[in-house]
Amino acid sequence: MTSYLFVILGAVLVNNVVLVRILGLCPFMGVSKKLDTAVGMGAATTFVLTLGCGTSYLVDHYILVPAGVDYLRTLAFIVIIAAIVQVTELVIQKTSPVLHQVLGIYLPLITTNCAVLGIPLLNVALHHDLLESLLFGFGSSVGFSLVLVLFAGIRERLDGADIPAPFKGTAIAMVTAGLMSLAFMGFAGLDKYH
Amino acid sequence: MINSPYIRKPASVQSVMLQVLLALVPGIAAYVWFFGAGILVQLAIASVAALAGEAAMLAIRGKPKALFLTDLSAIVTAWLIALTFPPIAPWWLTVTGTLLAVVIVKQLYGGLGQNPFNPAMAAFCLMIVAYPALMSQWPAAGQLDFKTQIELIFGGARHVDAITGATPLDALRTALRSAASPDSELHGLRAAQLMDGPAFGLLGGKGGEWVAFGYLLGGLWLIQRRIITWHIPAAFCGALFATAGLLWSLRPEGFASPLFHLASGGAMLGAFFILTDPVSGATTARGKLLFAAGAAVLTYVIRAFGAYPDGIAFATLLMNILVPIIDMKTQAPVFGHKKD
Amino acid sequence: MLRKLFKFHGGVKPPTNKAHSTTAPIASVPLPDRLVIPLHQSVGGHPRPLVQPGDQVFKGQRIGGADGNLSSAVHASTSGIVRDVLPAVMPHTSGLTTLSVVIEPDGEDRWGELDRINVRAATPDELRDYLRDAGVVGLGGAVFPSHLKLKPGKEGKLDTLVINGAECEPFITCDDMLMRERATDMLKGISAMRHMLQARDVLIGIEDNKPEALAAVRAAIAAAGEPGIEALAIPTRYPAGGAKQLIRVLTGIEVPHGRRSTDFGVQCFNVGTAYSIHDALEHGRPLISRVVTVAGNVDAPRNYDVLIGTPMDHVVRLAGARPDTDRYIMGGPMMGVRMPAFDVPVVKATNCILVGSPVLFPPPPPEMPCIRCGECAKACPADLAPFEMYWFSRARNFGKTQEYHLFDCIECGCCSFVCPSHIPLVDYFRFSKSEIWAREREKEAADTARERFEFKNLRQEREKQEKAEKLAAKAAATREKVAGDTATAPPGAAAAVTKPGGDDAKRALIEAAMEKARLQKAQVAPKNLDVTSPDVQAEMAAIDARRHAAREASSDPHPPAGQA
Amino acid sequence: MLTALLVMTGIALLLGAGLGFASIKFKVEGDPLVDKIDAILPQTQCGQCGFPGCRPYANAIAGGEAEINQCPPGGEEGIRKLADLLGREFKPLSEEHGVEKPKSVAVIDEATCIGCTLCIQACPVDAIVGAAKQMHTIIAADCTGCELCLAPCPVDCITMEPIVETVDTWKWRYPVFQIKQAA
Repeated sequence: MTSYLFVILGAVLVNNVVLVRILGLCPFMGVSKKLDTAVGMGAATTFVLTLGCGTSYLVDHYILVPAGVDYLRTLAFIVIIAAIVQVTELVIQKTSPVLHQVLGIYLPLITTNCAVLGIPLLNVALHHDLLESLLFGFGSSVGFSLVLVLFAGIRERLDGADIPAPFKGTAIAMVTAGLMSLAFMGFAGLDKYH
Repeated sequence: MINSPYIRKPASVQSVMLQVLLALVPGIAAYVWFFGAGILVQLAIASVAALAGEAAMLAIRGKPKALFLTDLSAIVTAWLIALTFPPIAPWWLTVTGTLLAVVIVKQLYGGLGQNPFNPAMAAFCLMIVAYPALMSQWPAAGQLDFKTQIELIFGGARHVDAITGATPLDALRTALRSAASPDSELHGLRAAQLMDGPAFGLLGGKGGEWVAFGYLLGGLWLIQRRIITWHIPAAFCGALFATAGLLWSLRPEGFASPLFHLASGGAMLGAFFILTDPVSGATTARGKLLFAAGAAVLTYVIRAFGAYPDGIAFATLLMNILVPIIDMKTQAPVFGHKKD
Repeated sequence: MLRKLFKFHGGVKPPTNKAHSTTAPIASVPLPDRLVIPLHQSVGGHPRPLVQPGDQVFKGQRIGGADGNLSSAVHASTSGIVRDVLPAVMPHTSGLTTLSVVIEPDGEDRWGELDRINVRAATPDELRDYLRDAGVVGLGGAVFPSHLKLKPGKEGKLDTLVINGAECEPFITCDDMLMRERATDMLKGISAMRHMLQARDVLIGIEDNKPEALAAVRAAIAAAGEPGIEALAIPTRYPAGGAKQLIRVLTGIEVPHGRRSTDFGVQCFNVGTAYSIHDALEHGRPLISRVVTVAGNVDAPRNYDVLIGTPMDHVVRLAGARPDTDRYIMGGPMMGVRMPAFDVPVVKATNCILVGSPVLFPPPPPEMPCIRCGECAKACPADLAPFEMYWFSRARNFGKTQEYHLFDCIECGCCSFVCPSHIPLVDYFRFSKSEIWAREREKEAADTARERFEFKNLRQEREKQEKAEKLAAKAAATREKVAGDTATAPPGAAAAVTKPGGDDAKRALIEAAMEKARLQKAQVAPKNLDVTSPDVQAEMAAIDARRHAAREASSDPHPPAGQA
Repeated sequence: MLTALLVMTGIALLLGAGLGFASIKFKVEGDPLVDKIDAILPQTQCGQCGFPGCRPYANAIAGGEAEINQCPPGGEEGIRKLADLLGREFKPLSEEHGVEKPKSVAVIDEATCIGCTLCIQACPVDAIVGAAKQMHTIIAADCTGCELCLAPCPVDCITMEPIVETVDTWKWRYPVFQIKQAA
């Protein structure tokens, strides 16, 4: 039980997918200008990533490995994730058109979000079982959503700051992301303690 | 054009900052008394570096220099850096840290009032990540005379490993960890027994606890002057005491006592001077309680389970990240919209 | 019995500066050479002028009629001749003008025939209409028409009538002096209001720095012997005299922004308003004068009974303005409004003429960035977070300012007063508010335009359809008619024939009218001829000739008018 | 090799079927986004954007056929709001579509007007009243300042007058920073 907790906590904080593993920076920088859209993007990614981890585990475990074609893993995972993203896009388009418009280019981007491919691959590399894979995927995406939302909170406030012209926009966002990453280094070693 | 109100209370940013600096004096005095005058040199180095960095950035940005250099906010940052860095840190370490704090963490965000992160704590984290060894060498109280300290600060060669050790916090944690292992000769010893060594005083590190007491006095004065409110210090100390107390009462052989945690490291400095920085900290009453309590728990977690000797700097930065959301969600109800 | 007082959050204690202007009694002011009476002096509609230049008017004669019910009448303050009805600079920061009646006093100060009302016999509605036409408005500074506030809430009665004698702004003492000298009459006005509102209790709140006024009011209450009226000393703390804050202090009720206080069983009036109501109901005198404090950079600060329309500098001269005077402020130092000129008229909102100088009210030190210290939030009587509203106002993020309840701000100035960074916070809030209002106006205009545009499209669509139907019917008829013939005209043909014909006729008519207009209009002389080169001039001449020829050609001498 | 092909084909078929089902199940009717865009547009109906009115332009933006910087009456403010709504980058007003002007209303010189009704037909919001051969006048409150009536007038009797500020429309100015440029 505690080991599952450690999987989640480790994925959310200690090995945060964005700030420590430096995966998924594109949506992190792109969809963090406003809190509302960040929440939406976080939710969409959480959905896709958790589902993607589960599905990819099943496909890997029951099709690829038995068939002896585990060299197709990357290819197969990409296809699966792309399909899940498409479904998510359709659902969002139905339920929240504005979110759809706002997430516009980023939703398909989830497909190429390296975090979404990276986490299922890490699952395989770390020999996670199905539950661990799901928890790891969920934890990672929660970690992603968490820092995305917090980052959006900071950026909304930075909107009013008297930032020197050359640093306005993405530049100061990068500096901020760096400092957040620095702060998250404080969690280093926590997952080693037993 | 000037519109109403036409009268103002005589108050200024400068006087606020000046009072914060004055409140640091008791702590600094205790520091000098127990650890020697080297800290004064560090304070001077950091102050000069901070002013120089600020002046350069203001010049580049075309902002009025006289106005912003005299607001004393850079000096406050500089002093906090000097007080959290080891007193024998080489001069370039202090200078680099201060410049990073002032130039990147403060001025790039627009200077005074606009930085989301605490500059001094960001500098501490940057330096401890970059130079973990140099940032972990602390002399014990009365161990080094002024001349040696000057040599260490300005001298090139450093062979201080022999004469300095880790902070009491770090030392106790290491001892507790080895006490937990059956192979160690310390096995089975409790925190109280481990604190028997010369590095420890009544509650925390020898001398260090008196410095903390000095900060406490200065901090109480700040509350009395209404520069800071009671919320952050009370919530921080309360939450740190509670968290440490809980684990200590569960397993007294594995964890240090809550009073040790309060009296050691940067706890008092953090509670009264670092977390209370209004720019990067929470501002609503409930937000302050949440912010400080969160910082206390994180500080404890990093101290007890993490890889760094003290958690206050990382905890501050982590809570800084949360501040916009905390402030947004803890707005007090406005006039006429309260639920009685 | 000691009544429990409540507290409001925040507030500040600026030096009160009230002692000097209360040493002498209220004085009268000699008639000025000219009175400029703005017609729009209250919240609500702009009253329309009832007099013309050259008219003789008497004191108390109505010169501006209320424009609808949310408006209040305006009267001549003295007898004389109307010299002009024109837009004149009004006592407002903007320095913009408003339609005003200029009266040259004849010096006789003769009352006209007064419109009396029998208070005992009249119905509440009649009383309210009477007060509207007597021009009675709130004299605390907000100038909201009083008759509208004299309606009890849904239940037809009120728990508490709050009378505001707090006068928390520094320097201002007009209510203080009014209570000292005219407490009995004021109390009669309060009785009348209490009757109209069916109020159970009356609480008169007076800040505890005015013991004389409190004593005078208490003596008057004792003399009148009316039960249920109580004068209470409240702690001196700005802005205790804000209506919402005073209601809070006396009753514990917080009236939210945008809600009527009567819904909470409370209503609040200024002491000066109470006195004016008595004057109107008892003596039939409309609101033509008010007590005004002249203070600040003058030798002898004092209160004056000033006719509405008197130029401010005329009054200030009596108090002895010092030479370094650089501005007049209408109101107090916390909320007062900077006047665009020295000779703007005293209006119903003028409770104080604060004479300013660079020494008395020095310009603030340079504005520093906000350090989020929270002093402003501690001082805010509306429990707001001014530093957050400032942060987003500065960035022009108005949506966010409203999330932080910008419109609950009463612009009392406490936040600016305490700010260690010397930020003119209230200016930022005023800016944001007026930007938001402007946006709302634009939004409304856009919505109307959209509606009208869509309606027009709909109408055109309908017309086109109707026309098509008519044409189809016509074509069908033609078809029927020629059914016997061998060849049937295609249905479109009829339309093709009639339509251009109609257009031709119309065009011809327009051309004819244009010709007429061209002749009527003085020959438009070509401009800038002297700076154009000969080439260009030649070209222009050629074009003119061509245009003329075209016009000749198009003006068919035999317009096919018959077809139209 | 064959296994690999079979596996990939199988996966592709499975996913394809799933997607097909989802696209039917979650089909979207209409586009509520157009309303949101339309609400930001100033409704002058001036056609400067190249579309016959604000709503068609809104449709075009939502469909990705038009840029967000083609509306001169909406000005920078409007572009900013559109950029915000749509998550696009802010762009300065496109010059080919016109320049931002102060808000004005059309005024008919009633002495010159010949009563031709051409302007009445041109007005997109029915803000001109009058009948044939009688002089026309403009309902100032409803005029959007679109200038569409200027061109059709045969006698050039319509002029655009900037709206004058009154106390009711007066705005507080942005507080000026008072930091003295100390040396």
